[in-house]
Amino acid sequence: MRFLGKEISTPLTLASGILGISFSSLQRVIRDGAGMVTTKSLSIEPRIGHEGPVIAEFNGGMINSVGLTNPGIAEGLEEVEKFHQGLDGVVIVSVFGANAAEFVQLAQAVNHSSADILELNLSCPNVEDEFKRPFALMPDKITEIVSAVKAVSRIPVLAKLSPNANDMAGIAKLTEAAGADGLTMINTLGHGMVVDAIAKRPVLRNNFGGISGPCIKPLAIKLIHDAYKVVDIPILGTGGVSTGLDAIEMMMAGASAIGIGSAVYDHGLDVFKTIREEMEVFMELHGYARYSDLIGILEEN
Amino acid sequence: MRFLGKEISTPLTLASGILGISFSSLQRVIRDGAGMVTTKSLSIEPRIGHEGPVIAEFNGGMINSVGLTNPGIAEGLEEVEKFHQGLDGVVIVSVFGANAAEFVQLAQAVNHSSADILELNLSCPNVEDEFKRPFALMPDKITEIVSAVKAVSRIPVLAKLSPNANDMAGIAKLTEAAGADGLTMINTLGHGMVVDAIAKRPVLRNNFGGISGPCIKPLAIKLIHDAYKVVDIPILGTGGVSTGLDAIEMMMAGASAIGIGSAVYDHGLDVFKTIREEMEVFMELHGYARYSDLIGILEEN
Amino acid sequence: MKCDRQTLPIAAIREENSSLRTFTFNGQLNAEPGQFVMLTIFSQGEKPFSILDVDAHSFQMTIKNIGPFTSRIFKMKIGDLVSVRGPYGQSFSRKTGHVLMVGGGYATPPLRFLAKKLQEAGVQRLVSINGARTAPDLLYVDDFEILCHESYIATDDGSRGTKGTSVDVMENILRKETFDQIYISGPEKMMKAAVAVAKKHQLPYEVNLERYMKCGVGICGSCVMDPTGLILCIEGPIVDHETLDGLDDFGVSHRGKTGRIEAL
Amino acid sequence: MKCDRQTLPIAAIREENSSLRTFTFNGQLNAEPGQFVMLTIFSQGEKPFSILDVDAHSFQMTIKNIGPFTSRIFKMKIGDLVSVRGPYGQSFSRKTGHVLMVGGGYATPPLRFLAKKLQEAGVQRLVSINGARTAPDLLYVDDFEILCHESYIATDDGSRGTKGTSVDVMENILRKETFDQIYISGPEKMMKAAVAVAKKHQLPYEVNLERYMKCGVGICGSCVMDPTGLILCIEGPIVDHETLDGLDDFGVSHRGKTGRIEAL
Ligand SMILES: Cc1cc2nc3c(=O)[nH]c(=O)nc-3n(C[C@H](O)[C@H](O)[C@H](O)COP(=O)(O)OP(=O)(O)OC[C@H]3O[C@@H](n4cnc5c(N)ncnc54)[C@H](O)[C@@H]3O)c2cc1C
Ligand SMILES: Cc1cc2nc3c(=O)[nH]c(=O)nc-3n(C[C@H](O)[C@H](O)[C@H](O)COP(=O)(O)OP(=O)(O)OC[C@H]3O[C@@H](n4cnc5c(N)ncnc54)[C@H](O)[C@@H]3O)c2cc1C
Ligand SMILES: Cc1cc2nc3c(=O)[nH]c(=O)nc-3n(C[C@H](O)[C@H](O)[C@H](O)COP(=O)(O)O)c2cc1C
Ligand SMILES: Cc1cc2nc3c(=O)[nH]c(=O)nc-3n(C[C@H](O)[C@H](O)[C@H](O)COP(=O)(O)O)c2cc1C
Ligand code: FES
Ligand code: FES
Repeated sequence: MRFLGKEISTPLTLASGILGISFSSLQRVIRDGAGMVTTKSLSIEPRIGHEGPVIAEFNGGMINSVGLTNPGIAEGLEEVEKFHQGLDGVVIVSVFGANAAEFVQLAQAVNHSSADILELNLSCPNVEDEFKRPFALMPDKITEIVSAVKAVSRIPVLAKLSPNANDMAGIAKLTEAAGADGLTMINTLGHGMVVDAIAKRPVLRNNFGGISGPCIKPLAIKLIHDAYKVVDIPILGTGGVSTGLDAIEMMMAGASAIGIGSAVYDHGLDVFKTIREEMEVFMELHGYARYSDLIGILEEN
Repeated sequence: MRFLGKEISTPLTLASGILGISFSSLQRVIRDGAGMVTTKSLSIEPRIGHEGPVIAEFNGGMINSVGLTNPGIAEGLEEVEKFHQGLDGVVIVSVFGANAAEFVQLAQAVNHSSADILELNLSCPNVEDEFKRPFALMPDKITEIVSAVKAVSRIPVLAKLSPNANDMAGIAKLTEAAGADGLTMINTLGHGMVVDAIAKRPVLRNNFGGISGPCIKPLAIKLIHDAYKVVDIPILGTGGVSTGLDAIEMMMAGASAIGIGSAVYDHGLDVFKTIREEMEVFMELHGYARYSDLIGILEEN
Repeated sequence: MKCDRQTLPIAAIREENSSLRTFTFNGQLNAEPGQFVMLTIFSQGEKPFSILDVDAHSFQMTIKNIGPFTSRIFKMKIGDLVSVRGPYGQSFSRKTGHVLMVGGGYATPPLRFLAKKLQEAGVQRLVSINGARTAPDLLYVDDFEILCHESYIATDDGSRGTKGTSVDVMENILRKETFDQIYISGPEKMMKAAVAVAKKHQLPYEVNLERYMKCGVGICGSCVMDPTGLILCIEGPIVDHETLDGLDDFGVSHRGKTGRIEAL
Repeated sequence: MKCDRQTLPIAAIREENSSLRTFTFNGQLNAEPGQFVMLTIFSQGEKPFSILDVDAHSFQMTIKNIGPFTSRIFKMKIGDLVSVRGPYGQSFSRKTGHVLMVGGGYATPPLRFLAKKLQEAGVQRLVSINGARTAPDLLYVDDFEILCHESYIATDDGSRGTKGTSVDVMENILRKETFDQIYISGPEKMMKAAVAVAKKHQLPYEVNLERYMKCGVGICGSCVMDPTGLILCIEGPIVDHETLDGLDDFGVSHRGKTGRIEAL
């Protein structure tokens, strides 16, 4: 199948922020069965991120407040080069800037790399203290950043959206209008707090974090479907997928490819192979020949 | 302990929409160990609500689209009378109107009943097709409705808020400023869609529903804590509580009483007794003498 | 999970009479007599139906064409997809001494299922009464004949068996013989009459109640009965005589689609 | 769940030397030698520490005062609350033939734990080398003496045992005797030298690696090693000779707090 012009063997994609700091982990995920990999979101300068604990679990998912730890765009893109020296796979480079100018600067740096697709992280809920409300909740910011980046980017651009947006159809439409080649949805849901009742404190050092894992799947699927109905650009569906059936449901709702994040935490890297096999079994049983036959076929009641 | 001036033996409260249509089920929940019970949200006219399926499960919780099925305020208040004929317990009457005038009309009807507390459901995510965006997302509507109701209500008024609000501290403050005597938070998270991949259709007849259950607990706790920090009125914390530890965590985050909804689905009515016992064990072990010793003692890192 | 669903094609349709059809599905349902499922027709709705029978790989329900939902399912063909969740609720107890079953109308499926299970369990004596308006309305006549030591029939018009109701036959039988347990399933008025007879003879009984059901899993409250607050979908639909004694609305009223109390 | 936490008071503090203390917690930890926990000081942070010992109701870690986090824990008193999650990672294999352990600095705790377990498992011959800068820096000297058939000591300044490194002692021993397995735990440069010696003698070995760890559960990527993409927190920290051969950055570089490559 193809996604944004790239040939991929499976729609399964490593989501941003899971392992993706080094070329070696990105290569490994491809070898373990992903069709595409996304880097950790890269900023202009290196970032340490938040102190630990940065993850906590609860019944149905997890919260994280990694806080965009990354080695900076220059060193990050070196990892992408090393990746492509060893392996022929699709790398989505995720970037995060403090404003449109920074996003443009990041996109220009990515132009000079072997990155295949650029993803704009407009929706990290973990740096609000630093950067205020995620851009993905502010229509004018989305338009400004996406159109500025599109004016310079030489590779396709995905805009990563937030589940906290209250009008996803509207946001999706204006993101498409601003020129995005595709949508990644959804980022983690902001915010969750997990409490340690003995210590009378939040578990995370940063007190709260973005919610991910199985529990956000129904939210992701609803939002993806809302967006799918109003845009023509492809959607990289992400949020709570941990089985082949999850992936199929999300594709039926409108996703052209599927991001996998927290499931790596829950099930390890084998999860790509398992999900792939489960998808194949379902498709065989129900007579779907191609992945593309699944996309958007959901009918509302 | 006391909540809005009412003496209650436990902070555990039946949340609105679970069983609470008839006096007999409300009485039963009190007998099964709840300190307060909330009626299903009552509207001026009877409502059939949505066709089934109205509930679906997923890993971490459930979605529902009951759609405010209720016998109307007149018959609903008759049930409250019957309740009080047989039993001395605190009944919170939840009401739902299409606008401020209807809320006022409902509050006036409730004035003539034996209801103990009035709860304004400003946040049902299941009737957006009919009533548009939940009022709880619109600051001016909250102010309008709450202050109009407060001008007529003879009993304390709780405003029930939505987790979809992007600035809970702001919303909580203005709800208090409008005169609310307390906050109920949170209602279900809008919206989730659960897909039947074989049928290629959403499971719910109404396609999507509000999300509840264990998976919304971290969201509820975060929002309750945000609100607790800025208001002085008590909070009826609701969302994903199914164990004594859950209830304690939520009280530490700032809740004065605890609503229980989906846990009744997961564990049956025994859940009130179980949670109560679990709370007692924890409090004994960690030296908390009174429920009130727990409220808001969470310290941020 | 309580709401796990099976989405299945209709595997077979059998016409029982002009208004009743039995639908077979190839799927596993670990159900007991008296339990029910919630059946979804996509884009239409979801309704409760008793289970007529299960085997290792299939299950059946008998449905009466009575309104919008059921008439829609009568339009469906073999191969059409529906979705089913359950089984839900409490089943009949399984007494294996001297047992009498009193059934009427489209509520006989659970009794036929029970008869099969009681035979498997080695029931000592099993007597059934099968009532209906007219002969063509009778269900499973042959099955009851095979499964029971004695099987009686009653029709209002006398077109088959005794002319009269199944309760009339019940009174006759109880004059001659006594039982350890009576199982009653039929229209509520008929069950009310049967209960009065059983009470007179001081025999233990169980009835199969119906109330408006929306969730089937004890959360929406629409099936709750007064004044005990019995949650019929999870604590019924089969109710024993002690529980029934506490229900003031048995034979009197039920709650409609909005939760309003309506006379029966 | 992978991140289940135990929030516990410090039950005991033992001063090992001027910069190392052993902390005891009363809690259950089903851990093996070489595994580690993530320890949280509230409002401060969370860091990985190897497990020194466990019994049915308690566990211990030995911690070196080296920076902001560890100096904070050195200020804590008995009864102060911390939180612990784990155990995480892979443990040492448990060979029970002729075994040599080569340890240095604050990385000896896992070897002491291993020695105990190997004795319990009936190891045939167990020889330990315990190295440090000076005599006061040596850890668990008595324990190794009791647990091993032979235990050697090396200090850089010769203040106790052989003057030199534990690798010098290792070379001497291997000239006289051979082993089925070598377990190495110490500063990376020391381990690199020990590995070279083991390789020369063609003996199998396992090493205990350290990399910057943030999540401890294989999701954040900060501990990943090149070029194989080994996820040290879940697939290490104990690594066997075949896995180690694939790691170009062993003894050369590691990734810092931002993920940047830094020379060791
Ligand atoms: C536990 C239980 C077991 C049942 N078993 C069977 C069965 O084996 N075969 C069968 O044909 N019918 C059975 N029913 C009744 C069946 O659910 C109704 O006939 C069906 O819902 C009618 O729907 P409709 O839209 O066709 O008709 P409508 O016009 O909507 O209603 C016709 C009648 O069915 C009743 N009804 C409607 N909706 C419901 C509902 N959601 N729950 C309960 N009653 C409802 C109404 O009160 C009315 O009396 C059972 C009901 C219950 C509660
Ligand atoms: C698997 C494993 C087991 C360990 N076992 C022990 C032990 O038993 N006893 C002990 O004293 N120390 C142990 N450490 C090292 C311990 O984690 C660091 O000493 C501690 O994190 C230092 O924190 P600091 O803030 O005091 O010092 P800093 O000034 O932050 O750092 C001092 C040194 O510790 C390293 N370090 C800092 N943070 C981390 C981190 N998150 N992960 C890994 N290394 C870090 C730095 O690279 C630096 O070399 C272990 C580390 C790992 C990875
Ligand atoms: C530990 C962790 C770190 C993440 N870091 C990033 C990030 O740097 N950039 C980003 O766009 N999304 C980040 N995400 C969000 C994921 O890419 C993904 O959108 C989200 O977790 C939902 O998918 P999931 O339920 O499969 O995890 C992170 C998620 C997790 C769990
Ligand atoms: C089936 C169902 C019906 C509900 N109906 C109502 C309602 O009528 N009015 C209302 O204010 N909240 C309603 N709610 C929301 C609950 O009162 C509660 O706020 C929410 O479910 C979160 O709590 P929980 O996780 O304990 O269920 C309903 C929830 C469920 C699951
Ligand atoms: S049908 Fe919903 S409680 Fe029984
Ligand atoms: S510490 Fe996060 S992946 Fe190893």
